[in-house]
Amino acid sequence: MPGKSPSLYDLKKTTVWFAISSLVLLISLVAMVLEDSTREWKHWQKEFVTYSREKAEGELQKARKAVDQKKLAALEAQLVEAHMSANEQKSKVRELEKETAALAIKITQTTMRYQNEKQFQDSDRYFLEEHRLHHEDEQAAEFAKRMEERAPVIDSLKRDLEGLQAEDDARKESINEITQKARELTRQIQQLTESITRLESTVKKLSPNVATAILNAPMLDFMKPTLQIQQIVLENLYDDYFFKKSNKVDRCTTCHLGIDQTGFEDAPKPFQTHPRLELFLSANSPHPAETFGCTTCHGGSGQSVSFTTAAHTPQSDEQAAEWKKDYGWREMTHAISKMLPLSYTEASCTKCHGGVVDVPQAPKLAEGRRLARTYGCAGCHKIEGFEKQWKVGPSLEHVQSKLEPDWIIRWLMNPKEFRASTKMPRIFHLENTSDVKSAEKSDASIAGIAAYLMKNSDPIALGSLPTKGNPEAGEALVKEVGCLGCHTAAGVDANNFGPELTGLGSKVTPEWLYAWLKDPKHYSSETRMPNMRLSNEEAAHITAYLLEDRNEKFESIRLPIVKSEVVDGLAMMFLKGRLRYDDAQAKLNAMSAQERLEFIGEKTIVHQGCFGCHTIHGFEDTKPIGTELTDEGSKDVHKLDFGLIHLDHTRQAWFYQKLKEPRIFDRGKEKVYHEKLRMPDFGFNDDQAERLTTFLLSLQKEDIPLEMSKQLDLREQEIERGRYLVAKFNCQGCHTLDGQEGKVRKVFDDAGNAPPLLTGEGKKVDGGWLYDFLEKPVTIRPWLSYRMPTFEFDEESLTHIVRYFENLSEVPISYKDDTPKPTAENIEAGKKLFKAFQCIKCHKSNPEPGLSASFLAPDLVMTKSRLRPDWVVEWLMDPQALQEGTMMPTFFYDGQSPMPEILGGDALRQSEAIRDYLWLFNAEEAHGAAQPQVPQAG
Amino acid sequence: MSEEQPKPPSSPPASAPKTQPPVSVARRHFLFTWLGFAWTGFAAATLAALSTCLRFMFPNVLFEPNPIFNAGKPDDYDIGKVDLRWKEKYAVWLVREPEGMYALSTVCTHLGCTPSWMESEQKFKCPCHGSGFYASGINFEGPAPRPLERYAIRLGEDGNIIVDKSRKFQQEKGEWNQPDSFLYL
Amino acid sequence: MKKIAKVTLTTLFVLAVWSASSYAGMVSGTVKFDGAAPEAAVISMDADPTCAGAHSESVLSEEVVVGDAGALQNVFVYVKEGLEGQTFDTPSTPVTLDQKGCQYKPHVFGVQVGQPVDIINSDPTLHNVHGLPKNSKEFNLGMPIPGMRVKRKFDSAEVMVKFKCDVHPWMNAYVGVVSHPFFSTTGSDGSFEIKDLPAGSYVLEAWHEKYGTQTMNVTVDDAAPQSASFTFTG
Amino acid sequence: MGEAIKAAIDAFASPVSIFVGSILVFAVFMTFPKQCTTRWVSAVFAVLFLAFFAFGLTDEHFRGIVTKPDNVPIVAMLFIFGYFTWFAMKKAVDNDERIAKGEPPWEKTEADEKVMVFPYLIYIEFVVALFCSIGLVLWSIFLKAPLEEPANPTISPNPSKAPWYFLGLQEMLVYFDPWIAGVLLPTFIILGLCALPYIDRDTKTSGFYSYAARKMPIMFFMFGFWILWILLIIVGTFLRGPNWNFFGPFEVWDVHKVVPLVNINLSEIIFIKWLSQGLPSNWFLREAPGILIVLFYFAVPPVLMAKTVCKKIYEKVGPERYGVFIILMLMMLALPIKMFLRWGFNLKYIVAIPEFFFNI
Amino acid sequence: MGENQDKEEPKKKSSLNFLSRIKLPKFSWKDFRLKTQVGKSMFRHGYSDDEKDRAMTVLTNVFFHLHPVRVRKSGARFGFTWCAGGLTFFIFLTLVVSGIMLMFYYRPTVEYAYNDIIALREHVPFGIMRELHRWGAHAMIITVWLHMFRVFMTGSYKPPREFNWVIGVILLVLTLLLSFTGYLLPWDQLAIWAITVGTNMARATPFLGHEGPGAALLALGDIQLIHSGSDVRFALLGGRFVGEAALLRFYILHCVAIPVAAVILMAVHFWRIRKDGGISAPL
Repeated sequence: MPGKSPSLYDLKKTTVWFAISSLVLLISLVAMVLEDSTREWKHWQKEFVTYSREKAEGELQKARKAVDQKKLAALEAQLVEAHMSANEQKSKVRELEKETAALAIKITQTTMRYQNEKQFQDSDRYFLEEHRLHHEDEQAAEFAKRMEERAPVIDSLKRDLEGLQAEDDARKESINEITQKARELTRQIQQLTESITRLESTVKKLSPNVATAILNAPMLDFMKPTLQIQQIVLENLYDDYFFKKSNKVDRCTTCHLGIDQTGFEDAPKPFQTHPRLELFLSANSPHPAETFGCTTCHGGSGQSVSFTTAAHTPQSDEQAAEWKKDYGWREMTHAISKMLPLSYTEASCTKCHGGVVDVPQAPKLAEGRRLARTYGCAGCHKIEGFEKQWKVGPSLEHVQSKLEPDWIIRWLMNPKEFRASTKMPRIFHLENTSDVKSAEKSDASIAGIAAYLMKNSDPIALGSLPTKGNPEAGEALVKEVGCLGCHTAAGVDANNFGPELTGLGSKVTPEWLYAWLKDPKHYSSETRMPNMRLSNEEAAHITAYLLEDRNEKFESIRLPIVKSEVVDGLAMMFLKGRLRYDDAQAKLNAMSAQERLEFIGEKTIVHQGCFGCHTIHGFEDTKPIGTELTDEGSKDVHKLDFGLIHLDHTRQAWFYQKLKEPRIFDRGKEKVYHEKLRMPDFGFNDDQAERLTTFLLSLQKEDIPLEMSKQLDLREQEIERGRYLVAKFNCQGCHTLDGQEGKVRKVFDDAGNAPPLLTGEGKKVDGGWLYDFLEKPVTIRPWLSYRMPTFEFDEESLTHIVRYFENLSEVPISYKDDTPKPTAENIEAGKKLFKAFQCIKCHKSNPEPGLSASFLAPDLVMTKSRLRPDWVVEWLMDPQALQEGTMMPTFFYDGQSPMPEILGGDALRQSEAIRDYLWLFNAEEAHGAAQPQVPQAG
Repeated sequence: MSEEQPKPPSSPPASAPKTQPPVSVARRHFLFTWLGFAWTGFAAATLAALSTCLRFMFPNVLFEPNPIFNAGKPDDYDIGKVDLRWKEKYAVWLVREPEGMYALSTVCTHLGCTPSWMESEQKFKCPCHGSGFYASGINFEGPAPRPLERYAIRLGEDGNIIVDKSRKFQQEKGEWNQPDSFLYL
Repeated sequence: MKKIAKVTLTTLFVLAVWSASSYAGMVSGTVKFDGAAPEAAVISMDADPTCAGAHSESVLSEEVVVGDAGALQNVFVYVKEGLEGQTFDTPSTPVTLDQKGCQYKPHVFGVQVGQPVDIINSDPTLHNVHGLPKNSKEFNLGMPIPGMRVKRKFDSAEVMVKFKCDVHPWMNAYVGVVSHPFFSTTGSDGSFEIKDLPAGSYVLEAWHEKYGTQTMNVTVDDAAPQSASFTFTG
Repeated sequence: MGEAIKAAIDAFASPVSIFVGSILVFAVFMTFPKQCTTRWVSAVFAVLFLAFFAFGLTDEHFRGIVTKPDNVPIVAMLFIFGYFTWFAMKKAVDNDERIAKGEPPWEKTEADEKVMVFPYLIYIEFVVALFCSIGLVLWSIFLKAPLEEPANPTISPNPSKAPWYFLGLQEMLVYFDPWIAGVLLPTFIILGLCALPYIDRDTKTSGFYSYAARKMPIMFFMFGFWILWILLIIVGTFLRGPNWNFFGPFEVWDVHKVVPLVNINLSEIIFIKWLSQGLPSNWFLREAPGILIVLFYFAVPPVLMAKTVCKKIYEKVGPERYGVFIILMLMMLALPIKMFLRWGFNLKYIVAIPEFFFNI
Repeated sequence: MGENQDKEEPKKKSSLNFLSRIKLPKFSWKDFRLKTQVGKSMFRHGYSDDEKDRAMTVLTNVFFHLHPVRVRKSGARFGFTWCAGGLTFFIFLTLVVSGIMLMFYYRPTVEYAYNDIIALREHVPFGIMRELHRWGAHAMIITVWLHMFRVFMTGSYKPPREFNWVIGVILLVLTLLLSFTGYLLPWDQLAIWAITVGTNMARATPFLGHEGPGAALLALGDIQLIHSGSDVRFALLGGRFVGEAALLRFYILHCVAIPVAAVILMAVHFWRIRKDGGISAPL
């Protein structure tokens, strides 16, 4: 056959090609294997092994040094001795062991027999029962008989077994006794060297060796690789893939290997311990990793195991450059979820923590939310959860009684000119309206607003000042009476809740200010400014003081000249929006110049949304002008207009830029005046912008299952309601409360003069008393110059605040009468103790003026109506425990009374006795007690 | 098939020309020819491709519950009771004895069914083939060839019981004496 | 004599080599105030007649007490650095802090961690000892009965811990809590002395209630006492 | 009356009785194929079988098991295979008679004639396919595919059964460890089937039904197929209830039935029962007797048989083929042997090394 | 099939005469077959009852030409072959078709699988496809066994057909595996436990199963190389127990991998029948 058909080519040459192609294929396959087995995450795991080995080696060295060698040597010597003495009894042990071996056989045999018999018994029982059920009495009787016969056998076998076991136990016990000492010593030695042994094995385990190399070798790494992808599957959290949700899978711990372990705080980057382990990741924290994972808060692609695809987001351009260099990072352009830069992580908290005033443990977000509240974002932007937000600006319903139109115009030109710290943003003459034409229009608008406000506000009755007032006395009053609890004034900057009290002389009249100070609600029913219950003189003094300060520069600002054609143009612009040109023209013609001004003022107010912050007549029901921000944090980036600005296309970058320079996205754009961006300039600094950005990012809607999100219980809801009021009325401006230091307290050198701490107040004071007090404050600490103002709370708010305090202290609602029912003995003892402890020394009923505040404590006559009886006892026992740093000393150190002869020296009973006495304490008693100053010798 | 060829001695060797040298030399020679290289390389490449396919069947991550889990505090368990609370989620029984605890696998050593704990009879009974085990895990009836396996159990730093299912202890190998097979309390 | 000294020195040297710590070093010196001494303020004790009655003359504040030749009293001098990692026995003898004439005696003193401070009320009036440590637990003890005593310890080192009496706001005292016995307080002559300091180099710190702290490096050997002086200026 | 019969059947039924009975029937059938395939005998068989079945269907429990959707194919298979076994044997016996008379087998008479595939063969196929379709459609209409509760890994049904065609293997698990019953034996079944044509190579006896011409292979095959496969499937499907306990065909599957399982390993018998010693701690020492027995089983009988019973075969096929054949045969026989050891002596394992999961 | 009708056509024509009265456009099958290009292109043989055209029918039809043109009379007898092999193939085709249909509605995931089976039971049009598929699978196992039984009883496994017998054995195993893998897909208790019991045997595979004899010897020091996460059962199930991965794997095996292998082997099997001398007959 061969040779008959012609050959096409040289087979040998083709064989060469065959060989080459086979080999090259083999090589490519090997390359494929290598490519598959060298992955980025493996590199980090290897690094981690090296790092932890070095760490363990260091610890090992320390541990070796720490071991008490002398003790160890002594123990070892003892052990040798113990072994020797045990060896002496070796023959006995051997004997015993032989016996146990023999016993073991017997036990096995007996067990087998026992089990056999028992199984037959069980089986027979089944059949007996079956037959009985079917009324087959004959067979049943048969089985019953069998069982009866077998029962004693089983019993005896069981007894035998128990006997054998007992014998066995006895022998084992005697063997144990002989080796007891040696074992105990071995255990002690082990205990002593435990950490060394542990660390040695760790080091050994982490050292490179052949076994690990094989286990991690390509192709073989399916068996038991030491390098492994770590993942957490989150059962109740989901990634949203639009059609369907899919369980979140976080593999971050593949590289962040030390993240949930203590001891890696100083480790290099991916291995570092999480900075807040007590709050996150650890099993006992509120957010264990098993349940919440990583990307729930940080964002990013949890499933990814490489630096880039995990969608790490750099904090800054510098970091981006660094990452590019170190990790070959690039931006994931088509990723669904990118990581939040670390500075904005707190934005994720609100995914689960909704319905609260401030998210606990999220200071930046809390600050952002506070800023949003105080700057009144919700005035223009609808934000779910901020519906109850109060208007942050003053009411303008009666503005004509307060301000001059010129002042309004100057103010609107640039509010910061008058008061640098004002929260009123600049609306006009900003970047995109700074060209000449726009500026003219802005000037006209401002004049229009002033005209409108003057016309559309009602005057209020203003009385005249009773005296001229002394500015110096006024200054003292401002400092003493409590103004600083909200305002920056008199050179003291503790609070910036209310407006800074500067330049008022250039702004308001003495009559208005006097009326305002006497009763703020008279001018504005909605104001949060409380009534300080100032006397006429006091009000006059403060008025005199505050009006002393004038802002000359502001006063000298030249008022813009408003051209009538600009006014007409603007008016036409507004009119054309609704009407046909001719009708608009007709309408304009029908208006007088003043009317035209007022018209454009009205329209500008609508256009700029002034009513978002101020109550203005005619705009009570107008809808706010801003975009709704409820979902802003999850808004599609493509929906944000970046204009012509070069900026990272991320939400955070846009928000930050917008907050810093609200009109920047108009830059380079050609727009007509009324289409330009309107967001006013609040003059936020970098920190504020970052915090607000965090806040904006936190406004996202993600469907978190109910069981995963924080559900407020009734108590927490009541607390949140209280927190809202506390934030609204700035209680923490003066009082330390709810974990926040009273802001004004730092002004005081003597803490005794500062407004009282309210920590634990709910437990301390009677709820009914508190309600009355808040409604109508009375003096508790006469030495304090600070006054608890009258806020004129409504009933609902009062209840909320009282419940807030009670809930904070976890005081249950109780209808039980808790008035103490004292015995005569107790009263007597209480009186004695009261004297002995010289309580009256500090708790004076009518303190002499001029004494240091530290010397003074509240009047005890008030106790029974004000305080809770249980609290009083607890307080007397150990005041420091309830209020750290209090000046109230304890008289029962370490629970021991210094007066052993009273009531058996029992501290608790003595405290109760004092309490009982206090419940009978009245003004006469106080007077009597204050008289004998000489203490009794004890 | 392979037996077929050497059998009939009479059949003429059609494929092997007589001019070939003796077999052993031919083999060595073959290896160093191009054809030898070619086939060796081809065989190796095929083998490599097949083994990658095989390796493909072993995923690098598993979506199975974490083998290490936290079982709460020892006080949550009644002494002398077989605890069934982790049976469904982790396939583990925790048995609390006066001197400590151990974790038993719920997998029957016969064919992997799940036995049920019979409280009245104080035994585990496998529904598939009737194997029976004591609460200790020792098999005493049925086809099960060996006792139930125990898992590693220890006390975490926070006082919680940590069960590690990735480490098993088998009685027949004498592993029940190892430290983590029993948690002394 | 020389021989004995030699033997002693050799022994000491051997001991030093053997235990790497010898207790021979001593640092002493004075603290001076440079400039005109400020006039001490007069304390008014009118608020509590008992206190006022205890003094016949007007009582001066002890904040700055300058003696002859500018000797500054009430300066606490201690070894700040150089003893890390060493442990020292805690003395069980208490340090006494007396409240007498509505003043703390002494005004500045030192105590070792764990060493008891015996606080006495020698006045027939109510005092409360309000200790304000930051590292240890704060305490506030009312002492209504004359002659009452109470012992308190500090759990961790802290320089300085302030004592005050809330009943008598002018009363205060300062205690330096350190973890070793190497500290001293200047007396009326402004001198201090730290004994038995093992050889080595240390950082000394001097603390004054009003003028803050100063530090100084000293090297102690066995040969001779080391002297160190601080000067505070107003 | 009916109940009494049921009770009697239940009482009689046990793995042993069923096995022994079946082997007896099998032996009779194989020894007297001619007599057994006559019209009258087969009719009696058929009637008896159908009668039993009809009688059984009156029983609720029996009906429940037999008409369980997934068990229906087994019943169908029983009838089909019963019929075709009879049919094949009938043809074989006919042919054997012809050959005995010196005539060629019936197939031979038509072997040299060829017919057109189209239409003759294709028509048959076509019609058969149509009948098959009819069967499937009707089956599907009258019997719905089963669907139980959703899969729940934590609740294993009692009993848990493999698909019916693997129940033979599952039944073997009663007697052997999984590695033998589930891995080794199936492998040997497959290998044995594959090896068959390389051992039995006599081309003269192919292409026609015959029993006389291929007595040995047919006997082995039928034993393996009917006794060790079909019968085990029947036992595993119909007669194994909760806890894998044996139940008679009319016995209600009671979960609580307790049957003493007092199996014991060979090593325990030897060391504890006979020698009254403890088990040696060394596993090799402990299992040495069992290992020896197993080695003996695979080493000695082949040699002996080659010299005696199987001398002819040995000479005919040569040592290699004989070796393969005898190993396969011994493997096959290992199953009934182990069964009888279990029934007779409660023997659990001949070799029990749980340390290495090695139990025989 | 078409051919059968072809033959009848001319005879029946007369009886259908009344139809021509309804003035239908005239259509002659014969003309279409023999005269039009379309007809000619579709059938490459003539149109008469003679041997040549019958032979051509088989030869020129890709499906029929699995058969030779002529077969031995004995081999064509139903009594000889029981048609078991052909039936098996036919059922296989039925299963392929019904299986493909089922794939349109069935999703092999733990959340949907059971639902989809319920859908087939409750509302999918002709959800009976599932019954056809399931019972067909059972029937195929029976016919495969029957085919093997028949081949054995006629001694047809002997040379020269021994290799084809081996292929047949492999096909038998594949059939069982097909049925076994399909058993899991309804994802009910029946399925999961049958597969659990079945696959648990793989744990005992010597060396490769983690509970198989010898697996303990494959260890590096105290690290067991073969464990429940690396043994042959794991490769089969894609997990340590029958779960999501196992469902998917069994689905792929059932729908793609094994059928492809079976089809390839069937082709070889059929081809070898002819190459090995057709249906066996006595020499």
